[in-house]
Amino acid sequence: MANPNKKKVVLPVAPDTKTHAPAKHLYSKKVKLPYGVPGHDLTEMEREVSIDEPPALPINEKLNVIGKRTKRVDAIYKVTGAAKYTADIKLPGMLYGKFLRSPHPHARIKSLDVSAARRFPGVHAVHVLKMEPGGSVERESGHDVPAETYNLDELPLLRYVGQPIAAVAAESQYIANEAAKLIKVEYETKPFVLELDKARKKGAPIVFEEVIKDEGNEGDVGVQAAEEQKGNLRGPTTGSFLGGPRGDVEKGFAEADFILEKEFRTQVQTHCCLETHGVVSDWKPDMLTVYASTQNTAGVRDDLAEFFGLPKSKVRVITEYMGGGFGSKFGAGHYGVMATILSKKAGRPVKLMLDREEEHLVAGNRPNSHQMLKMGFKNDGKIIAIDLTSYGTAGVGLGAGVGRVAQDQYECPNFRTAQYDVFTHAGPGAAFRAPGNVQGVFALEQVIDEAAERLGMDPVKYRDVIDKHEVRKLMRMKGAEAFGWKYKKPGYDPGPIKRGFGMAQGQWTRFINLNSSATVRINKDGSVEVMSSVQDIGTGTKTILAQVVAEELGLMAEDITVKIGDTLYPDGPGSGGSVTAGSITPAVRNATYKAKMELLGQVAGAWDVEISDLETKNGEVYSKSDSSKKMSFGEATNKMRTNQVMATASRPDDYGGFEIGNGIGYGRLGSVQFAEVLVDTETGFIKVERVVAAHSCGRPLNPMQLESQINGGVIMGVGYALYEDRILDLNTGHMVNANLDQYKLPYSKEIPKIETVLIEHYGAFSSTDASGIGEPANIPTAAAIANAVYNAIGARLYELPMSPQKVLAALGVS
Amino acid sequence: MNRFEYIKAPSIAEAIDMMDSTVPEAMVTKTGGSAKVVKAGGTDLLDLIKEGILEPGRLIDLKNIPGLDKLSYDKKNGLQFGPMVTIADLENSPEVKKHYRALYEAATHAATPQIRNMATMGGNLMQRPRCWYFRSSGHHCRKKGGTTCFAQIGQNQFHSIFLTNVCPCVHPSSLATALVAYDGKVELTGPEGKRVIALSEFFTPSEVNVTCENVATNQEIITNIMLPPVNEGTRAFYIKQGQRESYDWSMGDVAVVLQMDGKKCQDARIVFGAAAPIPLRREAAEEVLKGKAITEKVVVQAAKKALEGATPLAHNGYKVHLFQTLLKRTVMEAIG
Amino acid sequence: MESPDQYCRYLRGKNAYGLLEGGDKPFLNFDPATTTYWCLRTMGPVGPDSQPVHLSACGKEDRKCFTMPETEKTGE
Amino acid sequence: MKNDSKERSPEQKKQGVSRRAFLRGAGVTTAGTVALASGMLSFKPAEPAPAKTAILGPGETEVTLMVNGQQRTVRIEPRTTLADALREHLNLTGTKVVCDRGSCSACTVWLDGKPVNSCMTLAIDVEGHEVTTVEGLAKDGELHPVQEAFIEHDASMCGFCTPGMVMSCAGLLARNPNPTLNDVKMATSGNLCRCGTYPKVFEATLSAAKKMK
Repeated sequence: MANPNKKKVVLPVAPDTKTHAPAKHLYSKKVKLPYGVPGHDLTEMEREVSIDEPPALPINEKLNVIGKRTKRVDAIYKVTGAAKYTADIKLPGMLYGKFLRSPHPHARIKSLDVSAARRFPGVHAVHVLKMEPGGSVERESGHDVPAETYNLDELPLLRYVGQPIAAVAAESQYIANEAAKLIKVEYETKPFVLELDKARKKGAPIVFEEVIKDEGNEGDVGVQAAEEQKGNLRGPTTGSFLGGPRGDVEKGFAEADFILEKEFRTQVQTHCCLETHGVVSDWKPDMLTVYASTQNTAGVRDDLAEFFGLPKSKVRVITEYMGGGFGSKFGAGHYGVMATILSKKAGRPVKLMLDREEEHLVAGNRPNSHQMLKMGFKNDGKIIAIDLTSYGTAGVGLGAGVGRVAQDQYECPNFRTAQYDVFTHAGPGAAFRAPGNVQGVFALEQVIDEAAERLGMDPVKYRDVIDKHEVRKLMRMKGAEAFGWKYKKPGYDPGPIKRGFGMAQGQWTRFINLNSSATVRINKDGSVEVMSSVQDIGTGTKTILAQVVAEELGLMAEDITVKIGDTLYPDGPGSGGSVTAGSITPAVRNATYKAKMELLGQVAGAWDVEISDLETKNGEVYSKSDSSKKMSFGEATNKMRTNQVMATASRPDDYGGFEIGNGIGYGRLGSVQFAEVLVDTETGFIKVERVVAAHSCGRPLNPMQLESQINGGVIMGVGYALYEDRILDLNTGHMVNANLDQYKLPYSKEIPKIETVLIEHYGAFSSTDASGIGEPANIPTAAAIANAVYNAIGARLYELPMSPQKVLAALGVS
Repeated sequence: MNRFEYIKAPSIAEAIDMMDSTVPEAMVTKTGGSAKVVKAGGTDLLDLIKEGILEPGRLIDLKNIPGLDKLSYDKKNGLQFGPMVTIADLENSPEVKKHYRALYEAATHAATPQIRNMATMGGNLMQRPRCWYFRSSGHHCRKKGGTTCFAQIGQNQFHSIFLTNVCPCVHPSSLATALVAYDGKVELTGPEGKRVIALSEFFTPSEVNVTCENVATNQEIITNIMLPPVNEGTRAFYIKQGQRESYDWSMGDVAVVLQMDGKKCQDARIVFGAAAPIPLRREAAEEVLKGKAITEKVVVQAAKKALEGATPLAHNGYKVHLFQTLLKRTVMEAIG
Repeated sequence: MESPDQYCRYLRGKNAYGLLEGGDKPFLNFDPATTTYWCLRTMGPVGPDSQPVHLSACGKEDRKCFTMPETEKTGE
Repeated sequence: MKNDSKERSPEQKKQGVSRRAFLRGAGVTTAGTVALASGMLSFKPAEPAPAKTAILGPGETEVTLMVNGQQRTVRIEPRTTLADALREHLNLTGTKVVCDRGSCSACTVWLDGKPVNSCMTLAIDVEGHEVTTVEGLAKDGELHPVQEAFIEHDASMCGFCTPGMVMSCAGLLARNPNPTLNDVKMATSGNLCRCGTYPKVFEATLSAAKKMK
C-alpha cells in the first residue's frame, strides 16, 4: 500500500497520457516473449529486462503446471471444515465485543451513560467513540480506573442508522450483546434525507453542515457558506485517471446523424460477505496481533500501526482464510480499531465480528446511480459525442462516480462528463467489484444496443464497428459462436413467456501493485515454501502461487507449501481491483528463480557442470548435455551446503513500462457476455436461462479457478440485475431488509447455465504475464440481461433491479 | 436473545397446564421475560427471540410428547396429521402427493429443505407474519401493541392488497393457503377440552384482532389438523410465486380445489396467500366457476372477480395483475 | 473536484487497484469518481472535524484537522 | 454464568431440587453417564424417563450431545443454539453461522441424518439425537465422495458456505442416489453462496453420485 506519511506525495491532477519509456536497468538483457493470442495472432515481442529476470515462459501449451486445471491446494480444508477463518478464532481468555449503534438516521447525542454496562457482570471494557477516538487509552480491566467522562461536544453527530457510538467487551457474546443495550443514550433527533432525488433538492436536510474554514470568521458563516457547499451535492467530477473531457461535445452533437438520450437508474447493492467484517485483536506490550477478515493484511497492519503509533514491526495481521470481501474489506475498519482499543483496555484478546444486520448497514455498499447519458451517432455507426451526467449516493461517504466506461470503452472524439456525489443519511458506500463500471455499463451498453437497432445492425457486429479493442473482438466472435448467437428482432417470441437474447461488454483497467513481494524457501528435505502477506480471499491465490513455484522448479502444485495471509512475511498486494494475480505472481516466479539458481549452483558444483546446463523438470534435476547426470529434486536439495536456500523478490515494473492514459482501456481486461432470458409477460418475472461469458486475463494460470471466478461474477451480476436492493424505510431511516431473508440474492434455482470462453492472451508484461479476472467477470452481466429482456419483450428497462413490478410497468400492464 | 428457562413437556395436558401465554400475547402484554410459551419446531420462535421482539421467560417444548407427529390417511376420513408433523413429512408422504396435490405443491415450495425438516405444521399455522416492520425491534407497530402501521406509510411492496385497513401484513403460511382450500380443520386442545374449527375460521383478520393472527387462546395447543377426503372428481393445484424460485417467501400464492363432474365444475374453493393478513377465500370467483364448464374465458372472468375489492398500497399494485395470472394458471393446471 | 497538491497524513482511500506505474514516479490510484475514502483518525468517511473525507477535501491546509504528511520521519 | 441459587426460578425452589443439587446428591461427577430427571434424556436411558419434569436454566445446565458418534457434554444455557454449542463449546468451527436466521444454510448439520439449520435449533433440544457435522463426514480418514468431488470440481471458493453446501449435497445423496440436476438444485435451494460456486457444486454432486454407484 502506498504510505503517504513517508514523504510528500504529489498527485497528478490529470495523469500523463503518454506511454512511458521502459525502465532502465544497470544490467539488462533482451528476452523474447510470447505476444498475442495463440491460434490467432501469436508472435514474439522482444523486451529489454533486468538481468535478474527469469527466462521467458513459453505459452501455456508448453507448460506442465501453469495453465493446467489444478485443484485448489486448500480445498481439502474447506470441504472438511478444518479451515480456520477469523470468525473461528478463539484465543485463551478471549472476550467478545459488541457495538452500540445509532438507531436514528440523524441525531445528536444529548446524554450518554455507560455505567450500567460497565457494572454488568462479565463486562471487562467499555469504550465510547469520540469524534476523534484516542489511540492511547487507560487500562480498565477490573474497572479500577475512574469512568471516562464524555464531553457532549466531543461525541460525533450521528448521520446514519448503524453509526457506531460505543462498544463493550465481555466474557461471552450474549453478555456483550446485553451489556451494549445497557448503555443509555438520549438523542435529539433531526430531520434526515435518504433519497437521491430529494437530497439534491434545495431545502433538503443537510448531511454535512458548512465548514467553518476560518476560526476568526465563525460568526459570519451561514447562508453564504451553505450555498457554496451546494447542500448535499459534491462535484462534479469531470475526469478520471483516464483523462479529462476531450473534443467539443456540442459540435459533436451538431454533427450527429442521430442522438440517443436516455436516463438510467441503478440501486444500492450491499456486499453480503458470508463472513462478516471483523477481527480478533490481541494487544500485548511487545506485539499487537490481529486476526482479520480482510482483503489486505498489510493495509490493516499499516492502519493500526499509524493509529496506535506503533512501528509496523510491532503489529502482526493474520488472515489465513477469509469468507468474502468483494471490495469492502480494506483497512482496519472501525471494528478493528475498536477491538484493539478494547483489548488494550481489558488486557485480553477481543473478538469483534459484525452481525448480519450491521454488515448490511455499515460495512459498505455499491452506491446507486442516476445517469443521464446522451450519445450522438453517425449513420455509419461511429460515435461522435458522449455526454454523461450522473448522480449517485454513497450515503455519508463519497465515491459514486460511474463515468470511466463511457469515457473510454469506445472510440469517440468528443466526450464530457459531470458526475455528482450526493450525501444522504445512510451508511457509507465502499468499493464493490468493479466500482463505477458495473453501473456505467448498465447504461452505456443499453444505449449501444439501441443504436444498433436504430442502425438495423446486429449488436455484435455493430460493436465491431465502434470497438477498437482487438481482443474483445475475438471474444465477441468466440462468445457468439459458443452462444449460437443469431440476432432476432425484439419481441419475436409469440407466447406469453417470451425468450430473448442479448449481449453486452465491459472493461477493466489492468492494474498492478508493485509493492508485491514474496519469499521462496527450498529446504534440504526437498520441501518448498512460498511466503507473502498476500491473502487468498477465495479467488485461489494460494493455488496459483503454488503453480508458479512448481512450474519453475519442475514440481507439482501440491508439492509446494503456501504460507500467505500473514504480515510476518514480505508484503503482498491487497486483493482488490483484480490486481492480485498480475502483481504477486511475477514476484513469486522471480523469487523462485533466484532460489533455484542458488540450488542449481550447488548442484552444478557437485557435478562440475555449468548452471545453464541444468534443468528442473518432472521432479528431477538433470544435465541437458549429459543424460547420465540426473537426480530427483529431493536428492538435489540434499546436496545443499545449508539447510535451506531462500530468495525474496518484488514485482518489477512492467516489461516495457506501463501503459497509461487514454489507451489504457484498450488494455487487456475486456469482457463480453451473452445472455438468454425468459420473461413472463403475465407476471413480470425474468429468468436468466443461459450466459456465455468470454474473457481474457493475460496468461490464464488455472483455468478451473478462472471459470469459478467468472461464474461468480456472472451470478453476482444476475443478483444485481434482478433481485438485490437495499430498501430503506423513508420514515425511520432503517434498512428494512438488513438480513439474508428479505435482501434477495440468487440461490441455486436462479443460477443460469454458464459457459466460459477464455482467451489466452499474451502481452509480454512480466515474468508470468498474468492478470486478474474478478472485476471484468462482473461488469457486463446486468447490461447483457437488460438487453436480452428488451429483445424478449420489446420494452426496455432503464432501472435496476428488473423486478416483476418494473417489467409489468414497462409492458404497460400495471 | 434473552435468557429463558426450558422444560420438556411430557404430555399435552401438562403442557397446557404449564403455558400461560400465546406468542402474540407474550409480545404485547407479557413482556420482560415473564411469558411461558410452547415451542414446537422452534424455527419461527427462535427467529422472534433473536430479533429481540419476543422475550419469553420459559419455553415449553412439545417435542417429547408422543403421538403428535403422526400422519394418517384413509378414503373415508381423509388426511389427518398431528402438529409436530414437519413440512418435509408432508412433502414425503405418498398419500399427500397422490391425493392432495395442492398441499404437496405448497409443501415442496415452502422455505428451504433444512427448514422443512425442522418446521412443524402446528408451528407453521401459528407463525407470525414476516412484515419487516413487525420483525424489526426498532418499529413498535400495531401488531406489537403500538399505534402506528409503518407499512401503510412506508415500504409495502410485499404487503397485502386486501384487508389493508388496520395492518396490511400478509399471513406467512403458504401451506395454510392449500389447507384452507381443502376446507381443512384444526383441533385445539385447552384446559376445557378439545374444540374443532374450520381453518377458515381459525385465522383472524387484523380488523378483528391486530395483535394476533388466529383464535387460539393462551392455553390452547393445536393437536390435530384434518382435511376432508377427496374423490375422483377432485382437482386441485397450487402455485407460489416468490421473487426467487429458490428459497423465498411468497409474493402471491394461489390454491384451488375444484369438484368436477366431467367438464363441469360443481364446486370450487379458491384461496389466495400473501394477499391479505389471512389466507383469503375468493368466494365471488368461486361462484363464477360453479356450474360451468371451465374454459379459459370463464377462468379469466373468475380471475377478474377475484380481484374485485382489492385495495393495493403504494408499492404493491403489481400484485393485482399477478394474482389474476396466478389464479388463471392454477385453475388451468388443476383441470389439467 | 480538484485534487490538492498535498493531502492529509490521515487520508486513506481504497487504493487496492494498486499503482498504475512504479519506478520513481508512483501514481497513486485515487480516482475521485469511484473510490471511497476514510480518515485514519476516525476510521470512517467523516473526519474529526465532522466533515466528509475526500481527496478534494483533505488536502487543504485550512481544514482544521489537516495534518502534514511526515516528511522527516523517513529521513527522505 | 453460574447456575447458583440466585438464578433458580421459583419453580425450582418449590421443587427443592436443582439440577446441580441433584447431581451432588447422586454423588456423580459427570452428567451424561446417568439417566437424569425426565426431559433430560441421556442416550439410551437405562430405564424409561421418570415422570417428573425439570425446569432447566436460565443459567447453565449440563447437556450431553451425540456429535459425530461421540458423546460430548457441555455446560450451556438453554438459549444456546446448536451452532453455538458446536462452535463455541466443542470447537467444531466447520459449521458456519452466516445469516443466523435459517435463511442461508451455512450452518447445516444433520440431525438424525436429516439436514437442519443448527442456528435455529436449540442445543438442549437435540439431546438424544444424533448430530453430524462437516467434521464428522469423513470416515476412517476417507473423505466423503461429495467432499472428494468438491475438491475435484473446484466447488469451493472462499469456502465459507462450503461446509453447509457439502452437508446439503451429501444429505441428498444419502436419500437419493440418482439425483438429477434439478434434485441437486432443490437440495441446495436454501444454501447461499456469494462467491458463486453453484455451477461447480451442481457438477461435483452429480459426479459424486455417479462415483458412489
